[in-house]
Amino acid sequence: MKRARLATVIAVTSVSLALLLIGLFGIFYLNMDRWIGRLRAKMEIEVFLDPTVKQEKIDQLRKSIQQIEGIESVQFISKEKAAKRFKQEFGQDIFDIIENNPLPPSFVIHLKKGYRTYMRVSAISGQLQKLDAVDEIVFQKQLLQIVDRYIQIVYLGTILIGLMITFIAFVLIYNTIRLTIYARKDIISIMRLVGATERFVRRPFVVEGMAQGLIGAAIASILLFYFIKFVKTFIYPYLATTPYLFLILLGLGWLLGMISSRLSVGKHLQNV
Amino acid sequence: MKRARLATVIAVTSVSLALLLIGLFGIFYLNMDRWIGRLRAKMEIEVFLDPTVKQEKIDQLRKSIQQIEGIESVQFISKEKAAKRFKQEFGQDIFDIIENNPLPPSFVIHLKKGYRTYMRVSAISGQLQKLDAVDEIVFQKQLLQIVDRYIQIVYLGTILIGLMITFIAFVLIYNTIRLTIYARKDIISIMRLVGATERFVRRPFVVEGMAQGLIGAAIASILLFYFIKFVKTFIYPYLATTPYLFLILLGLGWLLGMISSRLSVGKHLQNV
Amino acid sequence: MIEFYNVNVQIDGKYILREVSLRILKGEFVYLIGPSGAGKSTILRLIYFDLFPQAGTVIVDKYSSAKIRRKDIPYIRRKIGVVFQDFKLLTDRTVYENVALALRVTGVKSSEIKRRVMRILTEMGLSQKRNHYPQELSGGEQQRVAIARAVINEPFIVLADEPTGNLDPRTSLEILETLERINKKGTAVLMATHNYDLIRKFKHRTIKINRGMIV
Amino acid sequence: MIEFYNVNVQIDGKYILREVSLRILKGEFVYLIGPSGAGKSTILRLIYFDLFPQAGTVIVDKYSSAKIRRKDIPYIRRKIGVVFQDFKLLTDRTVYENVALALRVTGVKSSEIKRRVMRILTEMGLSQKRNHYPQELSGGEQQRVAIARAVINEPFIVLADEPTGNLDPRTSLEILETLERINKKGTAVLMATHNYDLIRKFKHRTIKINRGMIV
Ligand SMILES: Nc1ncnc2c1ncn2[C@@H]1O[C@H](COP(=O)(O)OP(=O)(O)OP(=O)(O)O)[C@@H](O)[C@H]1O
Ligand SMILES: Nc1ncnc2c1ncn2[C@@H]1O[C@H](COP(=O)(O)OP(=O)(O)OP(=O)(O)O)[C@@H](O)[C@H]1O
Ligand SMILES: [Mg+2]
Ligand SMILES: [Mg+2]
Repeated sequence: MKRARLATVIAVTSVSLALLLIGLFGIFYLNMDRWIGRLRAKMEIEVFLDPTVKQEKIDQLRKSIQQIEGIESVQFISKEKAAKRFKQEFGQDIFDIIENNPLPPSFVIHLKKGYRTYMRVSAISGQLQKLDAVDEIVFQKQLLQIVDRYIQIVYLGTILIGLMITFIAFVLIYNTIRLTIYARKDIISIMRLVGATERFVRRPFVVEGMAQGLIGAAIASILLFYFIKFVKTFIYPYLATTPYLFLILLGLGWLLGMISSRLSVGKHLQNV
Repeated sequence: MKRARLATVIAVTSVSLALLLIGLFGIFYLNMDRWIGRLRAKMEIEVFLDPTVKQEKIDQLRKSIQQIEGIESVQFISKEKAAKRFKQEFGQDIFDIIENNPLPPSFVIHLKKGYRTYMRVSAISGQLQKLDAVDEIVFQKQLLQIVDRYIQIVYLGTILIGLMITFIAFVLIYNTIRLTIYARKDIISIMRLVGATERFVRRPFVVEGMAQGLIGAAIASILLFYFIKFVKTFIYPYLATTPYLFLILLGLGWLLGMISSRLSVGKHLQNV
Repeated sequence: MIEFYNVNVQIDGKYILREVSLRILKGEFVYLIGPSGAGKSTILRLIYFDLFPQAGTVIVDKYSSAKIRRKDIPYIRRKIGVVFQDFKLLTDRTVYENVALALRVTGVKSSEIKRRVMRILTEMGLSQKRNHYPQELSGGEQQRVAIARAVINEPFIVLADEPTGNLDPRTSLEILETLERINKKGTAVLMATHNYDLIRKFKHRTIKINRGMIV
Repeated sequence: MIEFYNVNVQIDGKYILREVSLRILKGEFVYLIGPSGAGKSTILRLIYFDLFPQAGTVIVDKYSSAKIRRKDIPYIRRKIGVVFQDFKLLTDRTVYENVALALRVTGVKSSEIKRRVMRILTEMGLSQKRNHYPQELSGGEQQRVAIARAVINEPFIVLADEPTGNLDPRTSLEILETLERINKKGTAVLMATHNYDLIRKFKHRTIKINRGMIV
């Protein structure tokens, strides 16, 4: 009884800590993903028009642009608005320099979610170029290229580390349960000597493994919940979370407990 | 013999996996830190001058600016360069609009490492404002404010998670060694019955704990080394690393092994 | 019912048993004697298929050591009650649970288990100790728990390895009377022992073994 | 040298020993007999300070159960050789290492250890088995390893708890002769036993105990 209890406590602790780690990592991933999504959402295409373009033409253009696949919103920047932007950027009123506003009117275009990559933006830019009265198209080519490239690296790295943590958690749980079973080696061998079938010997361990996995996951979930609460209250109120995370943890705990105890018992029984 | 071996394998595995985790986290931290440093390094102050300022005055100004504390470099942007920048940003040659270049000359200032925070930049901006012939000062106020605020959050979060991983590693190692000792409960109790002193019983466990910690750290270091190599070769060649990381891992392994085995044995011996 | 045909057991090249042939009939009571290290426990291990001979055949009930499948072993063991020389009690379970284990593995109902365990514990003078853990018992008490576990299943044979080694003469007598009683009900008994007083008092066929050979 | 003054041992409110007073002199040979569960092993545990009385005093050598400090216990234990009823051998060490352990804990040199261990193993007829692990030994062989470990340290007293329980009469005789020989050299022996044949053959003072009381 005492022996079994200690081993259980240790297994549950390990499971919950490992799953907590996975949970923390999940939150990190979620927030990074959202942050990168926001970065991309900020991306805009500026379509500079012929300064002499008529209002009529502008309305027509807007319609054409809106029909292009992947366009989320189109905003018109008149010559006046452009002048304001000039003031902001160069610290000088353009009307101080020249009487007539020389700045061209433009459209600012935002794209739909799937279209915010360099490839797609280039394609859309090509289509825009073909429209009448369009003078020049500007978007953050380089930034987009960089984001495209680095984000892949970041995602790859993140997923790699995530998998590694999951693997580490698995090894830890597997080892803990293995040691738990090892600590009950004598019990197993005695059970078999008094006529227990493999199934009979195996079952409690697997059930226990699953229970430990679930309990560990529950503890991890509770810790994670308070961690999230703490961070939201004191550090960063915009932390992104999802209830699915907890479901995933519980599922993972159950799965890890079951698989690792199955493997452990299976492997062990041959040696007793 | 066999019993001791299994427990050792498990302990070393756990130690090395936990330390690997810490190592991975260390690399992540290192790269994030460097990335944020780069972000700050890009920060610049633009000092717009009176468009009519003389060359003489410009040289004098440059000297005054260079004397301000925290200035790393000062670059002069002439009216001509400004025109080029205009072309880049607005897609139109300014000389198409107007004959005389109306854009003001400016200084672009980079700051030294410790001075790239909003507070410091504001102070320096104030000093610059007082100089002769300075028209307006522009820097990315909002961005800097955001970086200042969020970066603190990111650092805090990172350190929090880092401490948590270290703590988790400690608990895992402590538990593993505890289970190791538990598996040798009978041995301990028999040793004491034949007259072994506490020291005699304790010593091999502590020595073993340290050895396990060190071996685990060595394994973690090797894995980490190849992980770094892999990432550098196939994913991200600019990955920042430092040999200190490996030293830290070894030290940590040794320390964790020693402390956790000390605590484990100490706690355990009372119950046997 | 139990038959050994020219059984050889070798470990690390050393003969533990050599050309052992013997036969125990249904309901028989047989002593197995011989000096320390002669091979008595080894013979018992062969019977409950914890060990297999390198040569020769062991036949128990309808199973043969040459043909028995791994998954059949639990079922034959349930029909054999073993009192191990070192007791083999579970240190993390009470006396009650240790004895009940032999029934639990066969899937007997809890109420039935309770009834039968309580009866056998009372018979062994252990009912007071039912909630104790083995390490809280004296050597002789542990031995009696081991005997209780061996006989509770109403096996067709009880293998008793030195079942009185830790008992005083009076308790030894009681244990032997218990075994005799079980034997009377039709259960065979094979008892390895060094206790010649008992052999003299309760006369049964005696198999003598020395250095791995029947003498 | 060993004195019990009105010793009471209680566990969970139940008396295991009640008002036990006894004295064992230097170099004496004493039997401790009584039925299973009488309290024999408990008396031995008190002597090697594995247990402390609830009332009364146990005095061993110059130590008293009332005053002994935790850190003194290992040193007195080195001067007491114990043959445990359940042997208490380390399953992960060979016979050689098990016996050597008693010397290792005292810090004896390796060469000296080797010499002494080999001598005692030969004396016990175990030199062939020195590289075996306990679970590879027969019950009687394990018991002899336990005896070897108890006497190797040349203790001032040997506490032998049923040292012949798993041995055949001839080996039992040999063990008793070994104990006698040790005793002749000045070592006291306190032996808990159920083997009245031996008591009759080797006459010594006998302490009889029943239900925790000297009778
Ligand atoms: N796994 C093993 N490896 C090596 N030798 C073994 C192994 N198992 C048993 N032996 C040896 O086989 C011999 C017979 O052992 P066994 O346990 O059958 O003797 P026994 O007749 O029961 O003796 P005892 O009366 O002392 O219990 C012993 O010498 C023992 O050392
Ligand atoms: N930790 C404990 N908790 C409860 N009861 C105990 C404990 N230790 C011993 N006892 C009881 O004390 C009594 C005496 O035990 P002890 O081991 O001294 O008997 P013994 O004379 O050595 O018997 P045996 O000849 O069977 O070995 C037994 O009834 C035993 O159940
Ligand atoms: Mg035997
Ligand atoms: Mg006893």
